[in-house]
Amino acid sequence: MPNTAEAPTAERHTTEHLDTEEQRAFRLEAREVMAAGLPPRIPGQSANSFEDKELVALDRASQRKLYEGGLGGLGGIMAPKEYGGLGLDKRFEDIFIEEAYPYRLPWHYGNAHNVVIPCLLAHGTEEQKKRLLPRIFSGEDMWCQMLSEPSGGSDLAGVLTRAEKRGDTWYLNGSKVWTSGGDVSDMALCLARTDPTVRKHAGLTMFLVKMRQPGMTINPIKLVRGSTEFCQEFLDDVEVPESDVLGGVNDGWTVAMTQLAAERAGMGRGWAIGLRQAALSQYVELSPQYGEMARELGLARDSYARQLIGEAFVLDAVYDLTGKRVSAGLRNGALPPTVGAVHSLLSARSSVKRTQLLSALAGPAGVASSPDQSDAVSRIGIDRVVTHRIGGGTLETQLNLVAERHLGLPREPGSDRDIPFNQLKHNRSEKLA
Amino acid sequence: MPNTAEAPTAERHTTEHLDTEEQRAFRLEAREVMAAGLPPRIPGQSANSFEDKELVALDRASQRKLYEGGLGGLGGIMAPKEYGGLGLDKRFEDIFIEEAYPYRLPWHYGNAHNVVIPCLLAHGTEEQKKRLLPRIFSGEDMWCQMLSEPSGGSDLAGVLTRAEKRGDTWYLNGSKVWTSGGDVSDMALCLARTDPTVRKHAGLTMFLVKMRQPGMTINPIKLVRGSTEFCQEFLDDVEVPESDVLGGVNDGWTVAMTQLAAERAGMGRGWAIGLRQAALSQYVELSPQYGEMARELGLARDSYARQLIGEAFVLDAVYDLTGKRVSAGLRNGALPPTVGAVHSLLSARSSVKRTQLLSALAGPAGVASSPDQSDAVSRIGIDRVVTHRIGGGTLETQLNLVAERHLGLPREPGSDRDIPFNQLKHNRSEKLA
Amino acid sequence: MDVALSEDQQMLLDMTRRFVGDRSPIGAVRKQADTGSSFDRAVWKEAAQLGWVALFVPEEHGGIAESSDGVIDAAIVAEELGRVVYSGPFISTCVAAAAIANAGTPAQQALWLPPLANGEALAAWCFAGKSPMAGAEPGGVRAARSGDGFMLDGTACYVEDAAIADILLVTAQSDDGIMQFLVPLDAQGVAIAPLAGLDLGRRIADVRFDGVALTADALLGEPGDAAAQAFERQLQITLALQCAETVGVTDRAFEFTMEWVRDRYAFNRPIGSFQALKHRLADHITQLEGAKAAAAHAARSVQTGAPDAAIAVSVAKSQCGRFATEIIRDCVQLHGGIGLTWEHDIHFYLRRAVSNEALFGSPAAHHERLCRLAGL
Amino acid sequence: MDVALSEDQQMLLDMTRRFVGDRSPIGAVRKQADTGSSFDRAVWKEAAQLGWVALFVPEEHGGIAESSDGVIDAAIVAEELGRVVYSGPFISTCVAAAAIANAGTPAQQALWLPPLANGEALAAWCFAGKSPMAGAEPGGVRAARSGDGFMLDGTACYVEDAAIADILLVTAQSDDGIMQFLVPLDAQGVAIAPLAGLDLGRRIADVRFDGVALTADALLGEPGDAAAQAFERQLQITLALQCAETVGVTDRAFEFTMEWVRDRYAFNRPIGSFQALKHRLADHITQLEGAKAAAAHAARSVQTGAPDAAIAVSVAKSQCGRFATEIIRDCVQLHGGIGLTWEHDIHFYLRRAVSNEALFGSPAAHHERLCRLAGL
Repeated sequence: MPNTAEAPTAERHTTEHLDTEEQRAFRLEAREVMAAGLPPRIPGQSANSFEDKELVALDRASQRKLYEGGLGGLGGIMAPKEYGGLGLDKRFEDIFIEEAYPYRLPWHYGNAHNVVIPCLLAHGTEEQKKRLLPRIFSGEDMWCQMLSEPSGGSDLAGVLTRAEKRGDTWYLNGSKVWTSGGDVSDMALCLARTDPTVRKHAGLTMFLVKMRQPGMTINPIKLVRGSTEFCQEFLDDVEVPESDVLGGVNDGWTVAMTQLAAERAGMGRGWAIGLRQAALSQYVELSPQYGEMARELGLARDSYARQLIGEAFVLDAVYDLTGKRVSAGLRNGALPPTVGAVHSLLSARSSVKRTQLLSALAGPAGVASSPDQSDAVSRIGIDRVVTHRIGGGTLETQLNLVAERHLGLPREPGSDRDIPFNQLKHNRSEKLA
Repeated sequence: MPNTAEAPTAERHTTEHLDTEEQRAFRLEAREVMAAGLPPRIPGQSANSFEDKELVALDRASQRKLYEGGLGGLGGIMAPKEYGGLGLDKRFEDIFIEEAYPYRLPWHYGNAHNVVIPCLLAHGTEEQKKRLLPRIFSGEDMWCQMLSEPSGGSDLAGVLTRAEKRGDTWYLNGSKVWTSGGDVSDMALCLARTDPTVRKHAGLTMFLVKMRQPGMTINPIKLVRGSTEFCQEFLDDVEVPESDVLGGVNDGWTVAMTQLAAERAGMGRGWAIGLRQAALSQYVELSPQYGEMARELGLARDSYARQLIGEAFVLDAVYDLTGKRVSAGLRNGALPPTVGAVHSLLSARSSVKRTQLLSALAGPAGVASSPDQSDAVSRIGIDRVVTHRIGGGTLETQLNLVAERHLGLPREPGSDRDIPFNQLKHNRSEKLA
Repeated sequence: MDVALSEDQQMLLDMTRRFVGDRSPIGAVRKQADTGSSFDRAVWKEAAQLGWVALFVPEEHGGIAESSDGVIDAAIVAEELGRVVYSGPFISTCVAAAAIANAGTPAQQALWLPPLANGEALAAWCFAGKSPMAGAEPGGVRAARSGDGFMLDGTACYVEDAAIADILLVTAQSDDGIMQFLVPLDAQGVAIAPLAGLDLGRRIADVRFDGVALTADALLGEPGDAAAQAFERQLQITLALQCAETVGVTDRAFEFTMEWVRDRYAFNRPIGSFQALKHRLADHITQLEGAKAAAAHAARSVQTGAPDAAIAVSVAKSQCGRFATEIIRDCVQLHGGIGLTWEHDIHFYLRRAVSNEALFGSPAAHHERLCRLAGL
Repeated sequence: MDVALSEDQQMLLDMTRRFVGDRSPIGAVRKQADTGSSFDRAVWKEAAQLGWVALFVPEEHGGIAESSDGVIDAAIVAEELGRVVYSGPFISTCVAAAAIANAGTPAQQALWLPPLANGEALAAWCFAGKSPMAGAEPGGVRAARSGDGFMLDGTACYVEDAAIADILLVTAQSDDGIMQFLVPLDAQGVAIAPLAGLDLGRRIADVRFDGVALTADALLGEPGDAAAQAFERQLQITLALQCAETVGVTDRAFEFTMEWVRDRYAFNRPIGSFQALKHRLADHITQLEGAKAAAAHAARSVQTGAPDAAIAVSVAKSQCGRFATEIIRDCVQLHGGIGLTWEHDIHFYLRRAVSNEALFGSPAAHHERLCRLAGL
């Protein structure tokens, strides 16, 4: 799932005074390599935007330049040397991130960094790790995750995509959906059903799949706003060699759990990176944009409009402060790992509420916009229509996560966990694109 | 459960021009009897207030006067003659209600009217009906319903109160709670478990219980606001003769279903009565009270305060209009009977929202009130604390009713319906009073 | 729509549903959006033959006003149009017809009512300014006497259907109070500046009046109190129809969401069996019933000229406006990812709901209006 | 409370929790309500020995200000007091001590700080008027120079603990800007009019000043900008502590509600296994985490005099105020009938939450304040 947050834009932060000699050397090297090879940070630019093929290409090039400059590429600093990484500790990654502040990092490799590399390290064979990891660090392979299915919704273990083995080759048939960057990726982690006669979590296998091959049809999905950052894939006898099973056959759920945990931790790290910058602005700031909107709408003195704006200030500040609290609590262990789900839920709730407040503020200007209106006002209507996100799981999944994992409330009874998959009811597979 | 709504206060309505000769005669008789025997309507007076022992005594006397005057008492007009009723049709009851407009009717017999009489008529033996019904019409017996238990919450079939038969007598042991008027009633419908070895709905029996007898301890429950309209009863070998089982032994759930349906229909009739009056004011009116509050608080010109008030106007009007729509739709069959639950849910949601809006309006004046403030402003804080009602089922029950009965969505799986009662988990019985 | 429909009304409903189902189903608005085309004029003319606008036009000018329950019947139509997110100029044209039928001179009526009723001509209503009360009160355009005629200046904001209209109904403020005019679209000094609309089935524009000179016969009705009352009635008709439409939009979106949650399985259960979803849907049907009650009452009160008509439309607008958006927004949520795709119908419903919420007075504007109506 | 407590702070927390658990558990406020008695003065004196007020008092006057993190530490105490709905005058007295320590003359400090720190004297702060901004800005009392001294007139509204105080800290408006005074309770012309408080563990009153003549030495600090800054700081301390208290109130009510939904069975399942309840509780913990984050940040910013302190307290007040009420209200709901009985503790929690929401500036007042702070 993509990190659709804007690339961090806060003030620059440095811990240079803490450097050891070795760290200092690394820092200077990073500084030099980045100055020579990375494009500048553009405030407001998306971190991930798989639709923007030029940006994707730019990131591929940046990743290669970092790798060739000896900095390991995004994700390569802490990876073991035998797999193409630098084998350094977290302190070096922090230095790398600090020094990258003036530049755009190859954020489209964020998914590899956060999810794919940890999965390969945890479950890959020696051969797989040696073959595949260096290609990530060097910018050759961009990866995506083929997990969700059009029949599946939030029931991840309900995958219908079948994998059957003939000879030494697995043949995959089915459809996957909500794959960010499916159309620009080279490789995918793909979960498929290898045994439908056992309970649903038991008959799954994780495959390492080449995206560009016969039988693989990749269609971008047009979203309401017109963007196409996600894809649906149709697999028609897509081939995967025996050597590209990740983890054990029928043990795919174990890999998927690693993957989900890595993704959640990655989101944590994702905003930790953002926050490390934002934390510099340790103070709550009131964004001028709401006031500007009110002035533009002629409502600066209206006491109701001021209530809407005041509440929006609170919404933003609380979200920011909660992020900092969660981040700090996770770092020092005062809060359990499950608290990350709380922050995700707050994000979902806050964005709905924010669009509601701003819609009330804008009134008709939000739904019928003249060219001389600011973009901030004009986009309010469409923001209200597409207030929900695809990334991060459905709202229901987030609520269940908080209730069951964080609060420890009991799961739903009457679960389908112990019933053979081929006796379960499921949906037909819809074509979205 | 009590009808805590105010007695209807809208303008008088008459359908006198439609009377047949017989109806006209009944109307004139009613007019005379009521003028001689009923107390005047006092606008704003509660319909039911079991705490107000004088009002209860007044209603007993009114019921007797109606009965002695030949009007059958509240609930007696449509009841068969052989059980002490007048055996007349609905038109006569409508005339009775119309003529009662200037007076206070014995609303504390509303429960008998709505629930007890239908239950006795549906399930009582000939002997029970002949013995018990006339005593209701004549004002001798006031009835309550002992259904809920302190262990039970919304799980009505989970009653723990045990009934055991020794000789010809049943002995009841246990506790009941949320009985409106328990301490002023003469008789009760009481659900008790007669067979714990079968599934929970199958082992229940409905008993007709004398409230004033050894072994019955009745404690009023003090609520947050200090009122005591509900009671908790402790039953310690309370005796019920064999002849006072209502319906079959172990068939109490059938009676309870009649009872709940009658209660819901009664609520419908309850507000139908109110609405028949309110419908006269067929127009939406904006209550002056919110404006008065705003003026008192010095906020009449504040645009935010005006938003709060405007929204409160909408809340009240929509509740009123929905009541009329539901009432009309039930009468002409355009809406299904389950729509009553929708109106109940709207009531619950509206009252929470109303207290929220008014709290925001009042600010500190709602939580710290000076003697010179209006009661309307001063009570806002406590209204916000006790915004939930005990009558009408919990919010969860209402939501489930609307979802399952009205929308037809599936019940929760993993139900306890097929498990013997003595194998179910349940709560200990709490003492509330 | 009321819980008690007459036989005629039930026929009108059935006929309308069949017609739009055949000739302008929900796919039509998607197709327009995909191809950048406007609404289908041929369909509109057929619809006019069914009497949609004629409801407001007297028989002598080719209408059926005398034999119908104008606003109530039109609300039945509007609700059906909402169910398919119809993109034609129904409300604009009905309101202009009603205004001309109400106060037009014989010449004005003879000129405009027949073509409006039979679908040959279209109208748009210019009256809103830019303020928190935009769309709920006159603003934006000023009129001044000029010789024997009048001069218009200013900008009417958020005008629906101006770009396709043949005639503009203009409500202006003047030193003599409210004045209303019928202004041909090609009058010198009239300029239409289209706005980017969230609702892909609507055409909304600002209409600029730059020293537009009108002869005396452009005046519609008497200036001052009469015009103010006529304005209020036009606003009430607009709101009653808008609310009915919003009810149709919401009812249909709720309906197919209910089908979705009944048919869609997760964890071996229909997702509609999950209690949290059930409770959300229970709340939605409850507020939707409230919206239906308020919208039906508004149509009735406006049609009968009841003393609470002004209140009733503002109540209905607040309830329908806020909860339609809230309900359909959550319906999108309940659909999961598919609800966020262009190919799914639901965004057209939500676009119209959000748009209807804001146009002709936001809920906040109508809360303020209710306070004024309450004498506060 | 912050996620990172120092060892000393953890000790303070444990000690406070033990102390109130022993000496003033939740039953204490019920007993006071049942018997019509006020808070227990003996408990307050013991508490003072633990250093609750001393946190704001310099060592030379018997305090521990130099060796503690004033507001942060006091917030830890306040949160614990919230968990038992403590009824003593903690916030009033702390704020007065901080104000005197900040701007008092040596004589004022020597006179008041020792007895405030050791629990012998109590203080109340008079400043609020009656307006939508009541409690969030000065109002109500006016001061005028009169000879060598001053004259006070007006009414300070919603004053906590005036009836039990020995000394009133008064913030007044004057022609020279804000002025602050220390006024003995027995000054001629001071009258206390108790208000009926929703929170049964608080004593709130209006304090009337009817030509109260003060000598020059009653003045606290310099009038004008210095006094305005002192006022702002007092308000910030009050809000930081009130928010911490509200967090404690909510946290505890949520905690015993979680126990209830885990232990209580319906339909052979713990009620906490029903999805609709789970989702509501998930939303509650989420907003409660938000409240904790905001309250902790407010205490930190106020203590360090950070540039965002004014913003931080208003953000915290809005979040804590609104969601505490909303969360505990739903907790009452989740308890079913028992939650509506006098004998259940939860209404004391909800009373305090609702009361705290409204006092020292309602959320609406703080939204307005945030707009002003943003230069709007």
